[in-house]
Amino acid sequence: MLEGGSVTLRLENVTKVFRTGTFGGGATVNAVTGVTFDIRPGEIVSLIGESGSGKTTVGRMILRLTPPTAGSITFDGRDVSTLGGRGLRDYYGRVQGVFQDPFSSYNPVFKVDRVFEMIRRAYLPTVTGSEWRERRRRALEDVGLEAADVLGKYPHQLSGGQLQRLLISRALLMDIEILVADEIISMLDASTRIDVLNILGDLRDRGLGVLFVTHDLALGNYLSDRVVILQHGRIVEMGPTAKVFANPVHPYTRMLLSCVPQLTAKWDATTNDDPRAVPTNPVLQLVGDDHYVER
Amino acid sequence: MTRYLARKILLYLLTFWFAVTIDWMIPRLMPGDPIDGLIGRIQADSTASQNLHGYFTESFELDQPLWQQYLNFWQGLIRGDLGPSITYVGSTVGELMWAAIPYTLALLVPAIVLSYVAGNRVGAMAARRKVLDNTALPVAYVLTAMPYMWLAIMLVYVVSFRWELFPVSGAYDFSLQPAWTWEFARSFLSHWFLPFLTLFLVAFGGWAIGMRNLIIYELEADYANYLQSLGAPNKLVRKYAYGNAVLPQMSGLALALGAVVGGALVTEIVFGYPGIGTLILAALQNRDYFLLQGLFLLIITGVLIANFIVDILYVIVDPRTRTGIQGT
Amino acid sequence: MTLAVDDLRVYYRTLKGDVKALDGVTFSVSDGEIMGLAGESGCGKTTLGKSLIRLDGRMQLMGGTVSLDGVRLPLADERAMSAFRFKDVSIVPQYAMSALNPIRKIGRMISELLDSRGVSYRDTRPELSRRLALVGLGDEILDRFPIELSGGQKQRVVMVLSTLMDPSLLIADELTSALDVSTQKAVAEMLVEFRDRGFVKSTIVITHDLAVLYQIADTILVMYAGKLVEKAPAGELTRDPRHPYTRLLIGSLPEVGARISEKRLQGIAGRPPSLLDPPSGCRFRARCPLAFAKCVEEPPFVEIAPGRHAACWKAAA
Amino acid sequence: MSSAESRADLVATPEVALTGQGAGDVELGPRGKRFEALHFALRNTKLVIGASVVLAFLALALVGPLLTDATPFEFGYPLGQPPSSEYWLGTTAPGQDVFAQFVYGLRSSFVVGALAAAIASVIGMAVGFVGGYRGGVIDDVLSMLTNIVLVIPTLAVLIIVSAYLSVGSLRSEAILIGLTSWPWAARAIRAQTFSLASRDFVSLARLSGQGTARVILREIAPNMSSYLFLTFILLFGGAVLTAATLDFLGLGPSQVMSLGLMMNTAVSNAALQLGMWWWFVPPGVGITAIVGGLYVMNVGLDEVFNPRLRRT
Repeated sequence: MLEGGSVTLRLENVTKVFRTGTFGGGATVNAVTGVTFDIRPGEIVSLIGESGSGKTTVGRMILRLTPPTAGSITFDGRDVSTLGGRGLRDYYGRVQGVFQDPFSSYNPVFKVDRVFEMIRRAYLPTVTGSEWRERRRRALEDVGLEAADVLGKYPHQLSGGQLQRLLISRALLMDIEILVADEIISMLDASTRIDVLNILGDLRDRGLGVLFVTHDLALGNYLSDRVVILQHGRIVEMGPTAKVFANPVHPYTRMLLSCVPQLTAKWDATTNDDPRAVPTNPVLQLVGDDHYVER
Repeated sequence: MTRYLARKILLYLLTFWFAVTIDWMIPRLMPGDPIDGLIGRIQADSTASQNLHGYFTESFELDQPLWQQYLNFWQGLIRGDLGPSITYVGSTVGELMWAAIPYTLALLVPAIVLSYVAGNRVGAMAARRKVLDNTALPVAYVLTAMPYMWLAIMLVYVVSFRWELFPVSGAYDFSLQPAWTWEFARSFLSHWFLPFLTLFLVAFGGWAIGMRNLIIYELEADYANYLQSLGAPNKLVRKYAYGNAVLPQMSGLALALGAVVGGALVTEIVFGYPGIGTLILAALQNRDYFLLQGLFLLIITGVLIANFIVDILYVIVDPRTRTGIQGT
Repeated sequence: MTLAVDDLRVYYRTLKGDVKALDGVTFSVSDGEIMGLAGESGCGKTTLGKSLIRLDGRMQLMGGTVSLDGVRLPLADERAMSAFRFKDVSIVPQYAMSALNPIRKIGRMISELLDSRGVSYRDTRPELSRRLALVGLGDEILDRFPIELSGGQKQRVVMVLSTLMDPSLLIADELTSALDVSTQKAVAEMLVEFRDRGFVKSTIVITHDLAVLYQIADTILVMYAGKLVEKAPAGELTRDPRHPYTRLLIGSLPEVGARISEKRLQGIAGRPPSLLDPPSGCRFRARCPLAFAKCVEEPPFVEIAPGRHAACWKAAA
Repeated sequence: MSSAESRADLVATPEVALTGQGAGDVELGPRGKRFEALHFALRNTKLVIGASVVLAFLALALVGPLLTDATPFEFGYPLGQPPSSEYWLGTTAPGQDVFAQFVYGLRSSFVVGALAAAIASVIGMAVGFVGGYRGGVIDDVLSMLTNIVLVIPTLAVLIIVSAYLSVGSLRSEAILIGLTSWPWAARAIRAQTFSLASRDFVSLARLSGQGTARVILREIAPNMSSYLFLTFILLFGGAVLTAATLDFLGLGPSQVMSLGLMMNTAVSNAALQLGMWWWFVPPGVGITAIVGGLYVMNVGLDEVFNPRLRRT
């Protein structure tokens, strides 16, 4: 079903400026500036940033829900922003998303099965009844759900964890290569959160590429192969997770790591250098094997 | 803050331009030759209609290209020359309107202000005491549902005819002339009261209902819960709830102006009150198109100015617009 | 002894019957103690926090007593309770970001609140400025409207205001969950400083984040489905949890540094029971790996070691 | 245009509370919500009273004309008779049957009200849905247009337009009213659509290859059905009031009997001086009852759909 390939989702110098006020006359907000990184099937990239860092906007731009102001997002060599009708539909057949609030991701008026029905009409019209049920059962199994427990129910009758798993299985049904998981566990309780993360880990082992958007460094570290740290819409540090967390170089990363509450060690003094200071013309410099820092 | 007002001014200028354009276009939108249509309705005999036709064509300048007509229309407007009146031959539309405005304002301004204040107070109290909620509010529903002209008719019939408490119509005794004398003032007030009461009661109903619901929502707001958790007395919580609820009511006031003005027109007609309403009726009955179009512009301008005044009040009352920062 | 809660029961009236959100809890908090109150959503921790200061909406006191500094709190009596509020027991609410009145300058709101409670704003003003400076806010903040402040600033203003009367019990409800990790640490440490400076005698910190509690709380009380599960000093609870639920809960929290490839953590299967008609006996037994016959009988919340309590037949072992 | 119609913004508050995830709140699914809505609807006094008043007058409008063979404009009845067993609402000064005028007038009020409300709702939904969902320049343009038409007093426009294009039938009067009373509905629906459009299930629908139209009709509209119904009721009430005012000014269709026209003829025939209360009281009672009933129904429904407004 999933096989790692040379396919790459590449973001190059992606920038997003929001205008407030009518006819764009009002103030402008630089949500994302000059973001460049890749996601390949078979790896998990965690995009870490505090609220307002632009991490969700990056996720929405990849999913073509918000148009970038500048820069390009290409998938398998083709620029995503130019895709229309058929092309966009094919893109969504290979790149899908799961959102933060499970209870807002389901139309309260319909049963949860509808999320499956919607994609069946668009992506698997020729699949016969029995084969469809079989594929759906297998997709549910991949996320540890029993069809009988979840199908035919309304969103409020299921737990947040079950709802998020359903959305993942919906994406699996479409044989996708890249999944954008935008803060998918922040609304879940700790005990069910870890199981959802383990599922993402298993899928990565079977060749799925995942962009794991989160504000929680511990979860980002637990799950991802590479990490991208955003501050005010700019990448401040990027590289293999083990390396970056072992010796963080950028002051902002170091400050974040010192503030995360641990269960084993007490908080030490917050690092003194001011994480807010932005260098004059910031550029990402290589400081180690595939380890970049904004200088 | 200035950006907030600048945007509002832009909106009102656009609205004014839009209204003026409608006003200019309507007679020209008429199917067929507008002049024939107009004259046909006046049912004048053939010779009169002949020179009337010339008169209209020339005054509407229909013989000139459209854009020229449009420019002339604006020039006339700026010069304040809205053309002659057919109904009251000899006086211009401007003079007639100038005479009628004070009477309508004398009705409208007190009615709007007092009904707004009273309505909000009663609505706030109704949100608090159940007994009021079950008595005052149903009355408010009935009042706000009542057509202005019908309430006017009932007041005239019951209060003026049957109880003979107030004069039936007009703004002052025929024997008097408008002057700053006590006698005229007393007569004016007694004629003024019933039309004012009509506008006041219907508008009052609307405010009471609106405020009652807004207060209930505000009493559920986070700041209200927080104050109550800190043991603040209900009086303070209600004061804050009222302060916050008044804001949407104020923007509601801007919206309701058009409705109350409409109400004033028909109320004046029932009471024969010499304001803009009576002028409109006369213009309608005599097909006095210049007067009608002039009155239309007057109403639009009046409502726009009133809306702008309410916006300024809103900025004064709501600090958020004053600071100009829409949230961090 | 600052706070003593005895068999407190608070239900929510709903169309389909009573939601037994808080079903008989007994514990105490001594002077100077910061007690963390942890548990997953729907366990009743917020209900407990709210019921100690104000029963709102459809909350109904079904039973149990609460005494503060030896005085019994009239929880059910709204009017009598307001005398205690702010002065003896106070709260930093979950919605602190929107707790300030949007159309009043902050200074004016504080003065009106103090006047309404018969406290002179002029006398309190110097202490207010000192405390604002302590949390990194200048006096000019009193002249600003809430909309002009950042989330972190609003949180700190509410913290200073709620503790201005030096209450003997402060309830801090999800103080840090809405904040960025950098502000979170500053605000959490502020709570400890308020206790050290004697602004508050004892504090209950309500949160789902056990790691934050480990950093600032002296003891941690864990709740599950409206009942108490385990209470112990913070260090002991995190290092050596006795109750199976606590153990599984801590087991599912990844530390910074834990990687899935090295050690795959395990969540807790199933979901908490509905509180409309909760199961008899131990409410965790449906999901508990150690469940056995005796669990049908409700385990009492008893002392299993000096300063440690738990409600599990197997916890004492 | 009635002042109550502009009140609608405030009475039917934009955000219909989809029962949230409060700690003690037991979340109810759509069927559960329907059950709860029905449960409260039947007990909501405001809704029951309002609906019964409106239905009573609707029945009178349907059945009334069958009960009398008199027609509204037909003369030949005794002049100015007070109500009697033979003429239930008496006769007019020039000898017409008031009861016939009243029931036919009621009929035209319901027709104009329903038609105008339908037109205004359709325009309001179109502008509101597109503006709220699309956003960007389209939304700015539509909002600007809505605000412009909103500020202009509808009655002034109606007076000018109907003075020139003499209104011949109920249909054209309803169209006129509908075309000028949609703005506040558009603004309210836009606000509601905007809040729903930001919900994740709308983004998910777009990720499932759904086009804009399908998303609006299948995802957003079903969640607003109760709100749209509230809007329709208020538009209906507003239209009845506006129509009555226009007819009173003599700008409505002159060959069709309407409650406004009744009042107009009563006043111009000095019914007040002659003390013929049975000529001008019924039309006013009719309008006030229909419009008042609709508003009370609306507030009752608002309480059913917004539990917070309910005074439990």
